[in-house]
Amino acid sequence: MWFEQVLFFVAGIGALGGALGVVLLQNPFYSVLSLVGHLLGLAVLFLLLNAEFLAAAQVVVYAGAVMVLYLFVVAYIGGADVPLRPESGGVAMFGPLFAGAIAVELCIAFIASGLQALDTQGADIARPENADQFGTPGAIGELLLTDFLLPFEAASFLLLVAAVGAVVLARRRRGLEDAPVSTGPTRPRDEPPPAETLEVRV
Amino acid sequence: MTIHLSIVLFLPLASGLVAALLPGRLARSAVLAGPLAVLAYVIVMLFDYESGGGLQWVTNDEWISELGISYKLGVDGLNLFLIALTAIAWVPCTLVAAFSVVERPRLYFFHLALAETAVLGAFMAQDLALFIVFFDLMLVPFYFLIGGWGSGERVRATTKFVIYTLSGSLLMLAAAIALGVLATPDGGEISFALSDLQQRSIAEGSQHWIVLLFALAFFVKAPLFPLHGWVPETYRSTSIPVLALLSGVLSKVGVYGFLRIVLPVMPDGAQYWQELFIIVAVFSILYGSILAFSQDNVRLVLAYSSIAQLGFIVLGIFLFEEKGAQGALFQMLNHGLVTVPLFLILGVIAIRARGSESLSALGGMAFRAPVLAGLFLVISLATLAMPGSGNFIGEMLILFGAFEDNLVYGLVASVGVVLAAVYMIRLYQGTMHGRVGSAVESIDIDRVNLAAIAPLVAVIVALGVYPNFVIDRTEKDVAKNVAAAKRVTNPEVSVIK
Amino acid sequence: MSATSYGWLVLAFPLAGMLIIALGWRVLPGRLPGWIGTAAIFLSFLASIGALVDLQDHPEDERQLVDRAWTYAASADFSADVAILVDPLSVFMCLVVSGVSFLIHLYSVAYMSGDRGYARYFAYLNFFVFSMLLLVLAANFVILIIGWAFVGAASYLLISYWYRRETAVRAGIKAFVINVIGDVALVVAAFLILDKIPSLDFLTVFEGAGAAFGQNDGMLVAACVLILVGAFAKSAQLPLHTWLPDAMEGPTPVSALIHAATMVTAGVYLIARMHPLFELAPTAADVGAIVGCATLVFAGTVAVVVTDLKRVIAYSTISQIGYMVMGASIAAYGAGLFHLMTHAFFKALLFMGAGSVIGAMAGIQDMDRMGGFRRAMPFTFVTFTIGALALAGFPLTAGFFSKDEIIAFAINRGDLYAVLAIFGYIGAFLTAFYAFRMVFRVFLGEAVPEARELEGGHLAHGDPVNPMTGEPEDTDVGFPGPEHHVAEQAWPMKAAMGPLALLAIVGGVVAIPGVSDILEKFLEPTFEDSRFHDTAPTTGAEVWGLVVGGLISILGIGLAWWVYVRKPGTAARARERFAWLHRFLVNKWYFDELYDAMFVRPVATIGGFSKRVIETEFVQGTIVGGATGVVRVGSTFARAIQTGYLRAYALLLLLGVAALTLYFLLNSS
Amino acid sequence: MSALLAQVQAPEIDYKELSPLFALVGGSVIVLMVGLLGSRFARAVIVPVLTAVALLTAIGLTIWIWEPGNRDPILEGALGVDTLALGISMLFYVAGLVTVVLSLRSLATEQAGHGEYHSLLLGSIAGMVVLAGSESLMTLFIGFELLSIPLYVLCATHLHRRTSLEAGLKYLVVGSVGSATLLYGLALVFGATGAMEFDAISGVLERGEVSPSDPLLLTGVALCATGLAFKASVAPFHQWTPDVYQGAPTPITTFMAVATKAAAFAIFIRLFDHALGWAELDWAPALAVLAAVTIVIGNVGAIPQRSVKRMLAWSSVAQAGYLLAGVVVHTELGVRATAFYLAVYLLMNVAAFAVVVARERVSEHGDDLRSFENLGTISPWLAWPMTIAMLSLAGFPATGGFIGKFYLIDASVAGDYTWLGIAIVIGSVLSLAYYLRLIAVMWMGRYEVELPTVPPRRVRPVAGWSPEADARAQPEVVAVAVLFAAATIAVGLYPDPLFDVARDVSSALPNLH
Amino acid sequence: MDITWYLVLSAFIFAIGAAGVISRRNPLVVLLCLELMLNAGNLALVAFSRMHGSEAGQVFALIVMVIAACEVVVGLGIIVAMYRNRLPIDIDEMSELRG
Repeated sequence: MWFEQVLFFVAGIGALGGALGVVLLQNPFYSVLSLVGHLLGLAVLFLLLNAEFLAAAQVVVYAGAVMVLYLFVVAYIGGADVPLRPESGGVAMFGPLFAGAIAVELCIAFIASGLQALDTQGADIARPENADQFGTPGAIGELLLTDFLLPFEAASFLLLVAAVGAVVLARRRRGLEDAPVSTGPTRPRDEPPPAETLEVRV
Repeated sequence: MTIHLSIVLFLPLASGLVAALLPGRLARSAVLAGPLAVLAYVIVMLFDYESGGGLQWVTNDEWISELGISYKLGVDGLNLFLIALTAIAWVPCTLVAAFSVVERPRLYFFHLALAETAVLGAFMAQDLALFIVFFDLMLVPFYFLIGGWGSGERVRATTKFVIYTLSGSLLMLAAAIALGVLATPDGGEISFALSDLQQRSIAEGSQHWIVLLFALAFFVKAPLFPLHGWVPETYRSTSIPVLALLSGVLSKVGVYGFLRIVLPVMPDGAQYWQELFIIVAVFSILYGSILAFSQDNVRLVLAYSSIAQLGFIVLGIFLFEEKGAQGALFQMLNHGLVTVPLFLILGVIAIRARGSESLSALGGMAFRAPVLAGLFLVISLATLAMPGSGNFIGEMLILFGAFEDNLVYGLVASVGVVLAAVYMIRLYQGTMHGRVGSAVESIDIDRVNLAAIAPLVAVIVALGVYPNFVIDRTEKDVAKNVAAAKRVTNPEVSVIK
Repeated sequence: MSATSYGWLVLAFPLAGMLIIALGWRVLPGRLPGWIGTAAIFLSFLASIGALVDLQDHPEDERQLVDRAWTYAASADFSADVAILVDPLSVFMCLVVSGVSFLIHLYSVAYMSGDRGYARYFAYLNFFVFSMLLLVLAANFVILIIGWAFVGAASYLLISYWYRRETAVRAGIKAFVINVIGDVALVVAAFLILDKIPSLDFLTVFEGAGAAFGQNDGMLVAACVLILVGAFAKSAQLPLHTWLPDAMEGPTPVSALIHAATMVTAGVYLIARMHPLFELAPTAADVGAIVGCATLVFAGTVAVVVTDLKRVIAYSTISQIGYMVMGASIAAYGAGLFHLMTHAFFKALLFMGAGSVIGAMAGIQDMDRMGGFRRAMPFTFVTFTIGALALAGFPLTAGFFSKDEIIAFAINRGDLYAVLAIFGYIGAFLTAFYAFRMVFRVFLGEAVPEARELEGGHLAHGDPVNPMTGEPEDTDVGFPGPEHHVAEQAWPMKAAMGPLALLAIVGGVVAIPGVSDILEKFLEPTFEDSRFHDTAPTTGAEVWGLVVGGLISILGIGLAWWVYVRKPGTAARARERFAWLHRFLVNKWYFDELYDAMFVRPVATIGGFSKRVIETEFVQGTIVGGATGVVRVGSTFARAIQTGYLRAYALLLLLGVAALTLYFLLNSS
Repeated sequence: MSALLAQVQAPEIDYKELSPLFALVGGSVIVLMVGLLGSRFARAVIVPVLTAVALLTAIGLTIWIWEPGNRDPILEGALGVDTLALGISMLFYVAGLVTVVLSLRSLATEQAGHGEYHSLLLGSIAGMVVLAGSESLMTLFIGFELLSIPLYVLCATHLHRRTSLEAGLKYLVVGSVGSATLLYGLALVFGATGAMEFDAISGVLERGEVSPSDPLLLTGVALCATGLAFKASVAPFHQWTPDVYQGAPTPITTFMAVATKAAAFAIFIRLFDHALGWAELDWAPALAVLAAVTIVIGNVGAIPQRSVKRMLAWSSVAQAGYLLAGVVVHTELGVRATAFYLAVYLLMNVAAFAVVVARERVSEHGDDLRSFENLGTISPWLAWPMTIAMLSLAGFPATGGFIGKFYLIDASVAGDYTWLGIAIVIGSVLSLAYYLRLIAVMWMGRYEVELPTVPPRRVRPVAGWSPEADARAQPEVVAVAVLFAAATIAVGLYPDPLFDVARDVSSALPNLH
Repeated sequence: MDITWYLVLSAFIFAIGAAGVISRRNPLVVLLCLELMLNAGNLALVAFSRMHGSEAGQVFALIVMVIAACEVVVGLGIIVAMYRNRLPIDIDEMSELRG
């Protein structure tokens, strides 16, 4: 099974690197791109874990839609030219520290756990031929319509609500022009309210 | 099952509500009607009371069954005269207040009435939780009365007073709940009714801390050294009628709690702390007296004197012995009866001294105010426990009890008696005698105050002539309530006579 | 009517008088209050006679009658009734008290006329008489203590009667506090007795005492000593005597009545009343005897040098009571009470005389300013001299018999008591000397201006000043208002002084050794249980005693004559010679200063300390401040971490997660 | 295709029991549509009315399907519609109604657009209902988010006001960190137990297939606790509370204060007292400590506040501590006490916040203490409700707050957490410092009340000069204040009905001792 | 590959995300970091679902994706609104509410 292992490491490193890139790259534009990389890495890992549908969704929804939305906004407000003063000391210093602590604690938890299953490839997921295989769209779809109907419906409703929220926040409305003028870039505002782009997807 | 007590209990509140809605003049008469009616009712009870007949006029209804709190009121020897004291004290104070308050009078009346209801409730309650409810409820009207109609740093004072007292009584609340829960037998229904709590018993270990928390609350309320931090400011900035009630009546609720709750329900715990509390009490007697005559402000003289007096009362209670407890109970009544008129008189004096309340500025007022001087004299003598006053019998009983327990305590306490003579005579002379103080004009007492004070003096004299009227009615119940504690302290003695 | 109902009447009249005067002060016109008061006392005197007569009808052994009115207080083993005990002793006291009081009331009617507090004065005075009678009639400790305290209060009120005199006010509080000490002592004593004998009634206690206490039982001795403390406080015996001289701030009749004739002798009565206990506790009795003896000498020495007329008499009172206390303590009850009676007569007389002299002097009390009143006020001169003779124990006067009977008894008891007797004689000598020092300096010598003015037929007038401090009086309160100098002219004063003078001379007849023993016989029912009852000295011995006493008093008078009449100026020379001694005596042996340093100052200091330090630093600072301080620190902290920086919040959140997870990991297995 | 569908046996859906949820979701959509209508009337009047109708319908339906006792969850174990869920959701509905009334003339509605504003509100309530009833990890998370995301928006609806946006952003970021943590925790719990449904989880633990103290499980529990504690603003995860409460439009603050907390504690109870009940020994002590810390932090934090909204926010932190005590003891009594206190908490806070709304609309000091000076004489109808609310929060007798605290202490002591009871008491003592100050300002304001020393960089009053200020105090606001104050007193005097409800609520949970 | 590997990987991603939230001041990037944390959760869920052989985890992950999207949308909305109000796009500038 060496192929699988190689793949794991490649994808894993990709995911990790992407994540690090998000945090470390100064320019938000590049951060977004490296997140895309990270997502792709994750997608591969999902495949390795027999979650084909999920991997697909990951690539399409995330790397596709959400990131595009991001890029729009970044472009819109020009995140790049936000003056990034050197990170104020204490917080920035402690942050990684505690984050590391948490990571270590989690690892300890995984390793110390009494569950044997953790050290296996996972349960046997062989299924009869005619049935939907583990993690295939058919299987997931069936689950969504049966066992997890409520979360499914709730999620869709949530999307609607989020869309409304986005509209509320980002809609251009009269009165904003005479908003308190503070030192800030003045630039033409020409953008489709980001919310719609998402609403289409649902 | 009678409704009498409920009527007595809520009459003042009702009158207060009415007063709050009526226009000025009517409001005055309305708010006076309540306490007067209560007084009348209570006087009837006094003579209708069958001494030694246990709880009487009992009212016992479910209130909050879920929490085991019942609305249980009752009167026995222990609270009969404290209720009477409340009824007696409220009339003159309301009277004086009704004629002295100018701003927002209706609100004032309402709070005053609410306060009476709360105090009466605390005295009548036969259910621990109910007692605490009223015990804390008391603070609300007094918070407003002090802060709204006081003088000087009134807000600071009232805040301090309430926080101080409530920090005590909330701890007591926790302790009380713990008591109720721990006392509940497995599968039994939780109940805070004192009668039930007396049957059920709780482990000695938990009694210790529970009693301690109770004591904290009661000592703060009393107050006793060193928990009297709220006293000076509060006494300085409270308006006279309110102060009279605060010092005359409220201070008794706590110590009453010892007799009613702590001793009978948690004898072991009480016994565990007996020595310490006695020492605290004795020290308070000395400390209060000494400070009382090193004060210049007349209010503070009385403030510290009441610390000493309550020291006596607590001493009497924690002797776990009939004479002491009887004396303590009687002394509660007496102290209340003398403190109320004393403060009213101080109010009269202050008016005649252009508001000055420092002994150095007062003096020589007796000349054209013989009635004032006479009343003041009688009250002062009673306050310093002049033989022939009820206070004397009270203190004598306490002292006798103390001697029996430990001669030393008795002797130290007796020193307190002498000191009392010093500061009270000093107070009397400083205001009435000596060279005429600057800014003092000697005018005799006005009608309203006379009407308020004279009856109280009559009561004081009457008690001096026939104290047994009280003792006879209270004796048996006192004995019953100290019985448990006494049995714990010296098991060989069999108590109830 | 039975003796006891008479007893109640004795109490009722003064009480009624007091109430009428006190409540009717606004309506009663002019001198009416005075007459009401006097009448009340007179009635109660008659009632006492009634009681006496009725009591004599009872057989010897039934002359101790108790009558209960109502239960005063009863709790557990503590029980006291409002009850009176009518027995020879109490009746005797009633007679003396009401009798003397009556005369003094009579005197006051005139003397206090024109005082603005007229009604108040008589209300107080009646109240005092009531309390005194309550004291002597009490049948149990509680009532006794009540009366005891009431007389204290009455005396306080009358001492600071002129309440705008700072000195009077101070004297009042002093007297009151010392009296309270006495009361407390009595309370404690009462407890010690109640502890052993479950009763507070005198008769029960006396019966039970023998069974309950062994000879000189520690507790009993303690109790008796405490009783003595009570007696000393009231009777101004060492070391509690300091209040009496100051008590002279009160009007002179008050000094006469309360601080000479009646109240101060209550201590003697008390000891006599408690004799069954004292005889079980001889040690305590000896303490009494010694203290009494010491007091009589001490007071005598002071009286020799003091120049304030009233204070001389005051110190002589202290010393005379010393005799009585000694007598009562050495079980010479009859003698002690006998002296109590005679002393009441002549001491009241002396004060009345002094009063009229002071009146003539426009309120001045200093003997150095007096002289030559002989011709100006002959009546006063005569009566005052009679009083002085009696005081000096001049042969055949009342004081002669009574004082020497005590000494004789002491000699008779022998050993230690003989020593006391010797001191008694020394005291007698001093007494004779200072008694006539007064007479000679006030009445003989050449007349001072006031005296001559009086001879001219009208009174001297001076702006009233406080005789002690010399500061001008605030005449608002009354005395000494200008129209107050009544000297001896008003008839009621004469009417009061006359009978007393008579009694001072012939009062002795009730107990002349070998001649009459009326008093002995009368008091017998009370004292027959005394162990020393039949050990009274033989007539022969007593006669010898009388002779010695007579000689000594004559010697004393002679010396006085030598010093003040024959060779005037001797006194001054002596004063220079023994300046240190004089200073010591004039300052009354520095007792006041001592007490000031021992009690007053320390307590004041402690008070100041706790006010400044404990209250602020500990109660407010540590307890209140500490609590609030902690809270304040907490809130500043909570505020400080609330920086408003989102990332800081996230950090804390993360920190929380890490900590919580760590805890759970540690708990996991 | 049809063959495929044939295989899929659709779950039977119990519409009756879902009906309240439908009312909310439907209402939300309808309101949104109506909001798009042109006429001002439609937007400003019909929308609120429809919202209210939706909520009232939900209440009615809830009462209709009310049925005590432990009942199996519906929809394949996703959602529990037992009395616990229903009882708590009643609080959401009431809070929603109040918010609708309070925001009738609020500027937030104007700027957000009435339709959107109300539909977001209903959406959030729906999320709460789902959360309160969630019986599986997945439902829990979706409910959690459905409740939060609309609130993020609503906080920011004062689009002109910087602080409002700040509040929104802070809430969003910190909230998302919280929910991410929660998610990871849920994942771990799922991993450890292999089950999503609470019943299954507790079954696994009961049967000991997984030891209750397995590191994996416990780490999951820790992370879940963090996430929920965050929502309930339990220290040390409380820091967003003051800022967000102060920044958000006051009606929304009111809603968050009472409803969010209720939802958070509902799920606290479900997850810990039901699903993880068998691991009690592991989590109870930790939560107890958190509770104590919260009580102290909340109270000391409130003392130096001048902004009343902020002060109430801190006090709500403290209240969270009290409530947590009821969860910790893991007894039926504890659940009852918590439920009861939640109800009382709603009453008194609504009364208080209503008064704040009324004041900040008329006073130039906004919600600063100064704008409450002499309220007692200016307008008693506002002063009394505020006073009662404060007294009740401080736990004075004859108010609901007293009974509530009594109940909680009772529960703690009975659950062998006496020290927690004492902590509650000490907290109440501390709280007096600021509650009494507000009362003093209102009634004794003419005299020197020591206002807290102004902080070095002082917080500008949120409203006041803000656009809200030009509005006038509105009768409906006063009505709300008076109504809820009266209710507070009523509960204090006659709590039995509420006790019965609380008993029903607690009856929903099995295996409580 | 053992499940543990996946989990450890997810743990590290989670930590990196957390660190990012704390140390970045650009709200856009902070949102990205939140995405990271959620994704870590997803990875863990999928891994566990593989481990238990139940697809519940995968469904959960799918739902989480939706939710993540919603958060992003709202977050971006707020950022846009800030931008519209000429507020600096910097988290540390958003610190008016404090104390």
